[in-house]
Parts: sequence; structure tokens; C-alpha cells
Amino acid sequence: MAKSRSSTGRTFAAHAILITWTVIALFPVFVTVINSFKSRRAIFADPLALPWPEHFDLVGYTTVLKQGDFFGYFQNSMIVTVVSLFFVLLFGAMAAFALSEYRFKGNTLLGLYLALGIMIPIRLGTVAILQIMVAGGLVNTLTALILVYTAQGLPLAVFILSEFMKTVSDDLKNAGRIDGLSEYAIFFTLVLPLVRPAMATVAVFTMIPIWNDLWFPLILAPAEEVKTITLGSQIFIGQFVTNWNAVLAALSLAILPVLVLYLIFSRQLIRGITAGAVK
Amino acid sequence: MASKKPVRWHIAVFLAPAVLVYTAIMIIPLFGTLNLSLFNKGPDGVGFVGLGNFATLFGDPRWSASFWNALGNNAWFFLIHMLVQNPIGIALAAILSTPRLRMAAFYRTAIFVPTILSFVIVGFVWKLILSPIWGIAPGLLDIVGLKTLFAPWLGREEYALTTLALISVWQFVGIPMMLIYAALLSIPDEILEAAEMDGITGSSQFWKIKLPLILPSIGIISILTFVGNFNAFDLIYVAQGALAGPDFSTDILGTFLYRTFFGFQLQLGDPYMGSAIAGAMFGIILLGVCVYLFGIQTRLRRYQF
Amino acid sequence: MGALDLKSVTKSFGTTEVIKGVNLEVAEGEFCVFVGPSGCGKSTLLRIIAGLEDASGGDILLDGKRVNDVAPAKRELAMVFQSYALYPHLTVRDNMGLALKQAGVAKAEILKATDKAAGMLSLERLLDRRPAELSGGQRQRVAIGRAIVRTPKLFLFDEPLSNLDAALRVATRIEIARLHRDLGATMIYVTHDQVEAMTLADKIVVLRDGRVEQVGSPMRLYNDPDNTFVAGFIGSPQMNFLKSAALGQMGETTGIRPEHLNIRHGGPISGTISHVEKLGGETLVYVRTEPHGLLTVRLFGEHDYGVDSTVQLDIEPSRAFHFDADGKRLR
Amino acid sequence: MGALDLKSVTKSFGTTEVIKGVNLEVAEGEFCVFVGPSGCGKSTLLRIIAGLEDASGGDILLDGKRVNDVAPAKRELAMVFQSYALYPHLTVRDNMGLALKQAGVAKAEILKATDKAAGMLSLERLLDRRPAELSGGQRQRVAIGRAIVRTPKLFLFDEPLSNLDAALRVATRIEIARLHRDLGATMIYVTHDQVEAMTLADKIVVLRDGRVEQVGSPMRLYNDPDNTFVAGFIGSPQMNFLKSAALGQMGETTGIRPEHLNIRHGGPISGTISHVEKLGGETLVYVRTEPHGLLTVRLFGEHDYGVDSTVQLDIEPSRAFHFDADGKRLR
Amino acid sequence: QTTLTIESWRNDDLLIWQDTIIPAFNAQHPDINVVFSPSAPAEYNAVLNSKLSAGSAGDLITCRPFDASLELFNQGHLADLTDLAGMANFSDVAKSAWQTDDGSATFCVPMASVIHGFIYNADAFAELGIEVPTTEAEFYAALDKIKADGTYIPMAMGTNDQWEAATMGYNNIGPTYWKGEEGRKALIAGEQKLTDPQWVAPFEQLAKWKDYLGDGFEAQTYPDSQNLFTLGRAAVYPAGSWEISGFNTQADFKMGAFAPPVAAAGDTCYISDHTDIAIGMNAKSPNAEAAKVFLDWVGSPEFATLYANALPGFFSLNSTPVEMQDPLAQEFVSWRGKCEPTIRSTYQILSRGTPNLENETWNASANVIRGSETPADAAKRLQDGLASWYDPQK
Ligand SMILES: Nc1ncnc2c1ncn2[C@@H]1O[C@H](COP(=O)(O)OP(=O)(O)OP(=O)(O)O)[C@@H](O)[C@H]1O
Ligand SMILES: Nc1ncnc2c1ncn2[C@@H]1O[C@H](COP(=O)(O)OP(=O)(O)OP(=O)(O)O)[C@@H](O)[C@H]1O
Ligand SMILES: [Mg+2]
Ligand SMILES: [Mg+2]
Repeated sequence: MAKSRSSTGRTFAAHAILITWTVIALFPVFVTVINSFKSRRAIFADPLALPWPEHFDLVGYTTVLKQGDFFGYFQNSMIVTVVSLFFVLLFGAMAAFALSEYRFKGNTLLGLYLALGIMIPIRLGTVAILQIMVAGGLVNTLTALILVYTAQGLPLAVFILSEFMKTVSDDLKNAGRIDGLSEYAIFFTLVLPLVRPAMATVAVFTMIPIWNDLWFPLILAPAEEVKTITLGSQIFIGQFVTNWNAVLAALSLAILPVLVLYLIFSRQLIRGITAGAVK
Repeated sequence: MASKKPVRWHIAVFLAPAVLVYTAIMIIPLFGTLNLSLFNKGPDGVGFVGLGNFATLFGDPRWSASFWNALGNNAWFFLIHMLVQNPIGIALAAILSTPRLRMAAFYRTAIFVPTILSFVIVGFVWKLILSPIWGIAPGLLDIVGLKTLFAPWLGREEYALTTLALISVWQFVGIPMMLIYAALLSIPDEILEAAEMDGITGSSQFWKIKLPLILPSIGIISILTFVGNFNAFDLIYVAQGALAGPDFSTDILGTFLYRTFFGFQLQLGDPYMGSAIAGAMFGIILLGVCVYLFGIQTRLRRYQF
Repeated sequence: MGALDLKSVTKSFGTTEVIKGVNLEVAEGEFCVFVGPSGCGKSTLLRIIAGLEDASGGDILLDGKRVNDVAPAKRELAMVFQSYALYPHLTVRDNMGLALKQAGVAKAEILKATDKAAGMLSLERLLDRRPAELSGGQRQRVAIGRAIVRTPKLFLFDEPLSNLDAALRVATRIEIARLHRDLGATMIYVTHDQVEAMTLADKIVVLRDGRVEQVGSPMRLYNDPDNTFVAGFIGSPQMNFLKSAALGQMGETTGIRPEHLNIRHGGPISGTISHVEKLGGETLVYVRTEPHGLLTVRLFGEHDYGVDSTVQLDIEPSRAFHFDADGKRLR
Repeated sequence: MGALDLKSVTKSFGTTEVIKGVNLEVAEGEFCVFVGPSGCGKSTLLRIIAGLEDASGGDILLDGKRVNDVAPAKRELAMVFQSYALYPHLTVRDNMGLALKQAGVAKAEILKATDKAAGMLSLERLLDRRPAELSGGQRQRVAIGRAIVRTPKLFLFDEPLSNLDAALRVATRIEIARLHRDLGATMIYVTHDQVEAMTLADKIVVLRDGRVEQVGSPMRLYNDPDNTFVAGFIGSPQMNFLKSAALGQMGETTGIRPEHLNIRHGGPISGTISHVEKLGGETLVYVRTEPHGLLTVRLFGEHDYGVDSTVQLDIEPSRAFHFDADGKRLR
Repeated sequence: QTTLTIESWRNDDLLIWQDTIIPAFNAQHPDINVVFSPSAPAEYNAVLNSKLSAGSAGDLITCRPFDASLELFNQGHLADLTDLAGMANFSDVAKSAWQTDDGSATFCVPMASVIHGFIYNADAFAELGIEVPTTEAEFYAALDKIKADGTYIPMAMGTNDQWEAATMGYNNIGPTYWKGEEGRKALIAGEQKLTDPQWVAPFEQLAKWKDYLGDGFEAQTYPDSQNLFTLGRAAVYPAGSWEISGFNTQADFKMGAFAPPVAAAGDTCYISDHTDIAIGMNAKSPNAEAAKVFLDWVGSPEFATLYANALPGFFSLNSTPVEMQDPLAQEFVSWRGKCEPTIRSTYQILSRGTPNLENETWNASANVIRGSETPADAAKRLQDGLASWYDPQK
């Protein structure tokens, strides 16, 4: 793109707007993070004071690290999130491709069926799900969580991906067909790489509720060895007294892995991925 | 288009994993639960009551008052998202997709960070910021000389819901932004270049070229917002508790359902009435989704590039 | 392998019928060129043959077998798309090699095949680029390369050389001819270029508005067109159409190609020169006449004629074609 | 308005320099044609002029004003993209009318302008379709239509006719020539078609690998090329290059155009016919000779020569060009 | 070696169980491994119910008082512990919260009760020369004085979370007006109505509190109130005894406590001494034997001493008196001797239907304090709601 195409005025305005919203977006995060480095007294005495130097207090973090196996929790969260994400993206993309690429009887109805899942909070099915897991001996395993999150993420993934798959040029898929690519090969080697931005988007949307979910870890896998980070942080939320330093510290730490995942996915949002494909 | 006659097994193969996992872990449990809405505890144990629970929900003035209150609040919650979150998300995405914009990745990440946060933090930090006691919001308003505008928003019936909706907008604006951004990226550069040549630049380029091309994505975010909002629960729950105070002014279908289904404090969970509420919510959302799928989506042309 | 037979093939998009009953036989190993005005249905017909569009009616037979319901991948053909349809995420080499890789060909062999195609099309230095980094002509060459590395029995080319420069076009044309000879493959080729059509084709199919107007060898069409449409379409510059009555010739219209119209002092048709185009090796003189309108005279070599000067034209009667009022040839 | 001046313009993509210092002056109202092999940088140069690509170095002057940093929209020019770049969501009419609408032109006038362009390009019946429903040639015409409705002072055409059939191509070519005359607009036009280049251009710019090889009027380039590259590039079929030594001519290489090589019994060069191409109005005979390799002879009219028969060739010495070992013309 | 898992909502107690209670138990029963596995309090009921329904709940279950646990017992999730030896250590009143309505079966071993009252900043009182109030008049006089001085917010309470208003407000001062057990039982029997003056009076008091709360109390949350008080910005804190341990560590000033003030000096005082927490056994526990051993131990005076001292403010329900170290806790528990104890009015039986009286009381108390509903209206609304499903009130 040419610099002749960007006017200084407009660039300035763009930055002004973005900075404004960035400040709005980050201010509460900033408040959270600075306060995670303060003692309770300091938090409430002056929530906006920087944790430096006299207010600086690592008590939140030391509490977190003392209590429970936080690295283990991180690891569990990571495994659950990444594995679920993998299945959601794989199965979701496959189903979305089938729905958007082929005309077959019941296509729309099946699409609607797959979308039902986003219309009812999955919490309602808790007891039945727990029964399934008990029957399958999966209680207190990460597998149980992965299964639930995979199922939970699929509707949205199918919904969004099928929309994006429709924008992949027919000529391109046809070129693949002529090249003797099977439908599977067309999906995996042509379509998937071209909907990378959409896949990344879906990955991000799917990952956040999984990472932050409290409910299913609490119900399906509350045991110490399989605790997730979100569940682990809950220990500091008491009936009457909440240990805000520790909660803030734990949850501030918990932002980092998702942030890293987000950064990885958002790198897939590349401009002009389909450029040069067709005339 | 491939030909029709031979059995196209690949379609089944593509669909099978998703359909199986989804059906087993989601649909069967969920509909097993929704099925409960047709039963209730009678004097002689649990029995089939047909639509009796729904009759209670809509007929009994206490239930129906709560329901309509929650539905009305929910509609307002949704409206704010549609009018504030989505336009802001689209605008931010449009600005971010300006070619050669410096620090775009930073902005994008920054704007998305709130979406990553857990509700516990969001609830805590906004209550802290908006608290009349600890002085952040009043202090900031004081700096710009608007201190008089301050009110304990979360505690006032007339403001609480709007305030929470705006917090939710703050948190989730990253989602429409990401989706629209991805959609904008898939517009070929050449088309935008042609527009540049035609003198269609800046905002008119957005309105006349980009917007029509991303309409399907806007349709998607609208329906996702709709579904998401009518299923919303967590933010209200962490900020105002399950009773959605003050005086139920922030009660939405999600909190109403939670209280009823799982119980709260001394209130015991009532899976039967709870399922009836869930059934009603499901009906509302399904209606919306069908309107979208059959009424709107088919009309939004998708363009292959 | 490779013989094609179309029987009353029709195709509609919605209510508009685009292919209106095409019957066509292409023998095995034949080189068949589709020509016709823009929008007449050439690409559509090609796509139907490839299996990318379902015919609305009629049968498509490959080697005598009805393939209406056979998937494109199973038809064993290669196609160059008018829109190129390159895989944007793959390098030039991978674009060309994908089909072979898919067929399970060994790596070394794929490398050899792509290298060969790249050499043929002067793409060697571009093998690691992606389509977005190529010029229009380079993209077109990649599209051709992708088709030819596979050496199937039936090739479909949709205006494969339209964006190439003259030298490359000649070279590629010759390569395609050689490929045709070497592989004995059947080829169906859409082009607007007269030279390509005339030099490559065993058989030219002239399409017009979804119908076949005439099928025949290039010289047959040139020398023995069935109607004014074909006569006008084959040969460039276009045939001149004169009023038979004014010339004392039979029929309604008399057709004479620009190369058979001579400037001869005292010739029967007189007019004024309106425009002269010098192309180097030849010169085109446009003469405005009554009642025939603007006539084109094609002269070999360079000539100087003054615009607005008056000239007389002469036709070679043996080269004249006669058509009736409906444009049908009178023989 | 409309004069263009390029001063040492360079352009690199990453580390590859694609435009290597181009100096060019195009006078107001001039019709300038860029030719050159595929990938030599024609489109890139056009895009730099349009402002869609930043020059890595050098100055672009429009009407004497440096416009390197002026937005494309402000340069008041129209462009036809090689890839068409139509607005997929707009009908043909709206595609053509959008720029006018943006400029605030009255509805009725837009209607008139688009109708006129559609008539010119035979698009009348397609005005309500969207690009996806058009054939390749139809899309290309819409792209042309979009450029010409705006009647700016400077037009940039990137291979605008490559997908059109011969008749339409001639018609459109004439329209563009007329447009050029009527508007007095400056036009820069990329083409691979010799006829287009020769007939339309006031000035042809021959590009090679990002450099200008020669600039001049069509006949100048045809009759007085500076080097073997230009000599070979202008004129189709390509000029024959013979070894001067074997002919007793000066220089390293002797160039002779196919139309100036005659088959004459007893001629000095003898060889065997390897291939004959009959194009109707002319015949190309390919003769394999020692030590000159394959030579092309272009004959007017239809001729029958048997492949593999031996012939003797004769050159017209006055038409021969002489080049040194570096390919530079010796005059 | 068996392992027992305890389901609990007491995240707060994790360390106490791990470091104090379980080791003490293991000293006697090394062969029984005990895991204390709390979940977040707000989700506890829902989580527990789901786990019990699906059969994946722990062996020991911490019991909420009254209907929540009764329902579990009725569904067969909680084992009948009537015959447990340790039950003998508890009075009928102590057990009443975990018994069937007819008292025939007891299903949880009582652990602790909590007492309501007011905690005050003793330094502030001294500084302003305020005497600890015992009557309503003194109470408001004290508040007025604090307000006039302006250094301190008179009272730390917010209505954002609603339950503060109901639990620390309504149920704190209410028994004084409805005369404790007398009024509560009469209400259950249908002999009194919530619209009767003695039931409206607490709301009228609450309505007066508005003026003494901090700016923006409408958006003040429960933790905000706690922090306001412990940071020394508020002088009086309507409290539950559970605050003691937290306040002890957080406040750096001297604290004192006073019971809900009475209308006139010399009137009988009433306190809410609410049975709050107990522990029962999952009826489907495969380790029933071990679980009973543990429950027996929970019923022992040893456990009572450990627990009450580890968690000052959670007062033992054991018949054997417990020696407590904490002065503030001693102050609270001393009221048992001076005043008539009762439990929260809404807990037994009256919150069984829809609308739920307890939840409505939260809402009403908050509304009354905020001034968005008059005491009479609030009382009428509660009465109507109760009467809609509770036969004795119809
Ligand atoms: N984005 C890019 N990145 C890298 N190289 C590029 C890019 N765009 C073009 N090129 C290269 O620059 C050279 C010039 O490209 P350009 O499109 O100007 O060629 P052209 O003369 O228009 O060719 P054609 O006649 O085939 O259209 C080509 O070799 C091409 O591969
Ligand atoms: N999807 C479609 N919907 C409606 N009409 C279509 C569609 N695709 C093609 N057409 C129309 O069908 C006709 C034939 O199109 P086709 O692409 O086969 O033409 P063509 O002969 O290849 O032309 P060109 O030489 O311009 O490429 C055209 O008039 C075109 O407008
Ligand atoms: Mg075509
Ligand atoms: Mg180009």
C-alpha cells in the first residue's frame, strides 16, 4: 500500500480513536494489575496508587504460590484449553465445510440443529453430563472437561466457520477437484489454510470461555491433580472474606497464558491471504 | 458442484465427529433437562403436567411478573449491545484494518484484553472503579470537572442495568472487532484499490464498498450478540449477585433461570420450573435464530473473492 | 481414452438458458478449439465437460461412458481456468505439484515434473513465490504449468495465453502443440486469438449464443464458412460484407476477406480512404464506399496511402462468398 | 492536464528490484503503449503512476507537479485493472456509475453516461447483473466501462482487451482510439497485442526487466530498433536472427523480419521446411537452416509447401538489420 | 486406609482444616485420610446438588441449615444420623436446624452458630466521647454524634449485595421487636402476620439507617463495608460474629461489640444466635463406617474447642461449654447469658415456597434502606407473598 494513500489527518484521527479506546480497555486491567502488587490495605486506601515503592507488596503472589500447586493448575488449564480447541476447530471446520460446500437434503435443518447448542446454557445439562461422566468413569479427569468443552464450542465454531467458508472461491476448489484432490484433500489443503483468519477468530472465541470456566471444573474435575487455574483461584474467594490480593494475583497470572494463545492466533489474521488467487 | 447421484460419503465423514460429540454431550443432556419442563412435583411425587409449568410461568402473576421483568431487562441489555458494542466493534475493526497502520497489532491486542479477563476480575475491578467509596470514578470525573455527574450507578435502579450493559460492552467489544476484522481482511486489495481510483476513499469507501461486503459478518455478530445476550448470566451474577439487585432491576433471563433452576440461598432449586424458563428462553432464542437463518441470512449476499 | 461426446447439452442459470443444446464429437487425440463472441458460453461448456457445472439437460460422454454424474476428480482431466484459480497459499512449485503429490507420486519425480514445466514456461526463477507476488502473465503461466505437469488424457484450456506477450505466446503455443503431439492427449481450447485457433486446431467449433454455428478444420472454416457469422468470425481483420446487388453478384450479401480486396486503379468499387493502419509487415487501409460502407483492405508490407484520397477497389471474384438474406451461405 | 513525467523511478519488492530507474515523458494527450515481456514491470509501473504503489525512488510528475505523495483519488485518473477488480456487490450499472455518484454527479447524468458506455461495450443486456454472473470477457468490458464513464484526463489501461474476441476487440480498440481523440486525454496502455500497440500508440515504450529499452513511434520501432531485444519484440512473428558471418554481412547478428525473407529457388540460405502454419490470409513457413537455426517466413495468402521439402531463402538486404555481439544495432 | 472427602462452601477454612483439625483427628485415627474440598460459597448448593444427583459427591457434606439440607435428606442424599453417639452432645435447639419438621430424624452434626450484633471502632468512640449504646435512643444519639463530627462514616453498610441489609440489618435488630422465638413461632403458626407492627418495626428502623450510611451506599458491596470499617473510615458495623477473625487481622484499632439496642433501658434484649453450619454424611458414601467415626469426633467437645478457637465468631453448639480466647468473641457469646436467643425468622419452614421469603426479605430490606419502598409497603408485599403459598398465613 502506498503512503500516498494515507493522509496524515486521517492517520492521526485513527490513532486518536484507537488510543482512546485502548485507554478505556486497558485502564481497568491496569487497575487490576497494579493492585495485585499491593496489600489489601493499600488497595483500598488508594486504588490508583502505583505499587511503587511504599505500597509494593507481593503478598498476593506469595499467597498464590504457597497455596496449592499453581503450576499444575496452569498445566491442566493449558491442556484442557488447547486440546479442546484442537477438536473444536477440527470437527467444527469439517462440519462447517460440509454444510457450506454441499447441497444435500436437510442441509439447513442440520445447520440449525448444530446451532441449537448456542441457544441453551449448557449448565442446564449439568446433571446428565455428570451422569455420563460418572458412567464413563471420567470424573476428575481432564478428558471429561475436554469432551464437554469440545461439545460446547462446536455450535459457535460451525456457525461462524460455515459463513467464512462460503467466501472461498469456487474456482479454487474446482481447480483442486480437477487436480484430482479428494474432498478431504480439498478441505485440508485448500480450504483450511484459506480460512485461517476465521479459524483464528473462532479459536480465540472458543478458548476464552474454556479458560475462564469455573462451573465444569468445579463439577467434573474438582480434584487437586486436575484442577484448572480458574478453579484454583476460587479458593481465595471465601464466604465472607475474599482474599483480593490473592485473587487478583492469581487471575492476573492467569491472563498471561491466554494472552499468549491470543497472540499466537491473532498472528494468523493476515492481510490478503487470498490475494492473487483469481483474476 | 459435485454431481449428485453417487452416495457422497465424505459429507457424512465431515459431519460425523461434530454431530456425534455434540449430540451426546450437549443435545441429549440439554433436551433431557428441557424435558423436565413438562413435569412437576405434585402431591404424589413427580408427574407429567403437560404445559402446566408454562401456564404457571405466564399465568401466575408472580412468575410472569418476574419473567417479563427479566425479558424486558434482557431486551434492553441486548439493545445496548447492538447500538453500542457492535458499532464500536465495527468502527474499531475498520480503523484497524487500515493498511500500514502502525501499532495495529498492539491496539488489537489491547482492545481484546478485556475479553480475555475472567468475570471475577471484571466484576471486581468495575465495582472498584465505579465505587463511590474508593474514589476512582469520582476522582476521574473530578479531573474533567464532571464530578456532579457521578452517581452510585450500580446501586440505582434506573442506571444499574445500563451500567452493566456498558461494562459488558467494554468487555466484549473485542469479539465483533475480531470477526469484522477477519472479514475485512478477506476483501481483496485490488477491489479497494479500484475504489481508491474511483475516488472512493476513507469513510465513503467503508460505507460503499467494505460494509456491503462484510454484511454477512455483521449479520453473524448480530445474531451472536442476540444469542449471547439472551444467555448472559455471569457478569450480572458476579456484579449484583443472583438476586440481580437493586430490586431486580438487573435481573435478566439468565439470572432468573439460575435462581429458579439451581436455587439460591434458601430458595431451593426447582428443575421443573427452571426448565420451563429455559424452554421459554430457548423458544425466544430459537425464534430469533430462525428469523436470522431463514429471513436475513438468505438475503445477505455473500461474495466470493 | 480422451474421446468426448456431447449430446444435446443444455445449461441454464436460473431462467436464462446459456447453452442451448450443443452436440459435439471430439475424437481421441483431437485438438479442438472453441471460439465465439464473449459471453457465448465457451467457459460454461468447458466447465460442464469438466464436471464443475451440472448440465441442465443432455449427456456428456467420455470414451463412450456417460459421465454426467462422475465427479470432476474422477474424470482425469486437467483444466486451465480463465480466472487462473491458483492456490494463493502455495508457492508456484507447490501449485504445480499439488496434483502429483495428491496422486502419490514420488517427491523426486514431482520435482522433475515441476522443473520441466517451469522451464517450459520460463518460471524457473519464480518457483518459490506465491501467486500474490506474480505478474498477470506469470500467474497465467503457473496455471498452465499446473495443468500440464499432470499429463492427463484430456486437457481443457480457457484462454490460457491471453495475458502473455507475443514471444512467450508463440513459445507456449508451440509447447502446447508439442504436448498434444507427444501425449496424444485430447485438448479443448478456448481462445480469441485467430492465430492460435488456426495453428493449433484440428477442429474449430464456432459458438454463438449457446449454439454451435459450425464445426470444421481451420481452413475449412476460413474457406468454406456456412454463414456470415462464421465467415465474419474466422479471419482477422474481419471479412468485408458488400451488397450483392450493387456488385451484380448473387445473393443478398457478398463477403470478401480484406486480403482479397485489392486497390486497383479503375476497380469497380470506388471510395475514399478514411484511415490507414501500418502494422509493419502489413498495412490495413480502411475505405469508405457507397453503398457498402467501410471496407478493410489488407496489404502486405508497408504502404503509404493518403487519408481522404479516392481509390478504386477490386475484388477477386473467385474468393467471394455469397450469402442470402438470412446470412446463410449460397453455394 | 494529463502530462506525465517519470524521473528515475525505481521500485523494489523486498530485495528484488522490479523497476530499475525508469525515465519517461508522456506529453499531454499522447497515447503511450507499454510493451514488454511478461513480468517486466508494466503493471507495476502503471500502479506507481496511479499511486497504488509507492515508488522506492525517483519522482512522478503529473502536469509538472510531483505527485509521489498525492493520493490516487486526487490524481484524477482512471485505471482498468488486469484483474478487473470489479465491485462484487454492485450490478454492472452501479460498478460503472459509482465513481460518478461519489463525485456527486446527478442521477440522470450517471444514467446517461453508463448507458453510453454500456452501448459502446455491448453490455446493455447485462446492466443488472453482478460480476459473478458474467463471463470473463464481459467482466473485462465492465472494467473498461468503469474507467471510461469517468472521462478523466489520464487513463491507465492494463491489458484491457486480452479476454475479448477479435471482433469486439477491434470495436473496443476503435472506441478507445475515438475516446482518446475526443477527450484529448492522455492514455497509458499495456498490451501484448502487436496490432493494438501498432495501431493505437503515438509512442511505444519497450520495457525489459524494469528498464526502458527504447521509446518511439510504432513505425520507428519497427523500422529502426535500437537492439535485438526491441527488434525481436516488435513485430509478429518475431524477427529472424541470422549469423552475419555466414551471410557475409556486417556485425555479429543480422536481423530480418519474416515478411522480408523470401522463398526463392537458388537463394543463398538453404534449409528444410519443418512446419507450415496456414492462417488463411497469410502462411507461415518454418525453415530449419544451418547455421541460423529455425527461420520464419511469412507469406501473404495461402500457400502449399510440403513439410521436409528443401527450399532456398533469400533476404531483402535493404530490410536487414545488423547488430553487434551485445545486441546493439550497428547503423 | 480410607479417604473421606468433605464437601464444603467454606473456602475460608481450608487452612484451618488442613493445619489444625485434620491433624488433630488423624492423631486419633491415623487410618482415615480426610480431604477438605471446598467450593466457592455461591455455587455450593448448585454444585452439591448436581454431584449428589449424579453420584459423584464426597463422603461428608457440610450442611446448610433448615430446608436446603432437609431437602437433601428427603431425597435420600443425606444419611440419617439420629443414632450417632455424638448427637447426644447437642441440645434440641442446636439440632433443630437439621431435623425433619417433626424432629424425628437428625441428619447433620451441628458445628457452629453465628450471633448478630454491632461491632464498633472503640478508638473512635473514645475519641468522640461516645458511650456504648444499649437503647435505641442512645444508638441514634451515638450515630448522630459521629455524623456531626464528620471524621467517620457513622455506619458501614451497603445495599448493593442486598443480603447485608437483610442479615445484618433486619435479622440483627428484628428479634428485639418481634420478641425472638415468640414472634418467630407465632409467625410460623399463622398467629402473627408480617404486617403486624412488631414485624414492620424493624423495617422502620432500617429506613432510619439511610442517613447514617456512607455516600453512595446503594452501590456499596459487602466487602466495601468490611473494608470501610477495618480501614477505620466507619465507626459502627452491623455485624455477624463471623467477622471477628477477619477484623482481628485487618483492623489496627481497638474494637468492641454491642448487642442490638432495646427500645427502653431495662427491656429484654434479644439476639439472633443462628444455627448456621453442620456436617452430615452422603447416604451413598462407600466409606460410611469411617465417615461415622469422623462425625462422631465432630460431635466431641475436642472438635468444638478446636473449631471455635480456630474460627472465633463461629460459636460451638456443643452442650459442653467451650473456652474461647478471643475477647471480641467472648463479648458476643456473653450475650447468650443476658439476652433471649433466637434464630433468623425466615429460615425455618417459611422459605419453602415461591416467592421465597428470605430472598424477598433481602430485597425488601435493601429497598427500605434505599427508601425506594416504605416499610409498610415492604411488609405488605412480604405478607402477600408468604400468604400466597403458606397455608397458616392464608
Ligand atoms: N508483491 C510482489 N512481491 C514480489 N514480487 C512482485 C510483486 N508483485 C510483482 N512482483 C514481480 O515484479 C515483476 C513485475 O511485475 P508486473 O506485474 O509489473 O509485471 P507485468 O509487466 O505487468 O507482467 P504481465 O505482462 O505478466 O502482467 C514480476 O516479476 C513479478 O513477479
Ligand atoms: N452464474 C451465472 N449466473 C448467470 N449467468 C451467468 C453465470 N455465469 C455465466 N453466466 C452467463 O452465461 C453466459 C456464458 O458465459 P461464459 O462464461 O460461458 O462465456 P464465455 O463464452 O466464456 O465468454 P468469455 O469469452 O467472455 O469468457 C454469459 O452471458 C454470462 O453472462
Ligand atoms: Mg470465458
Ligand atoms: Mg501485468
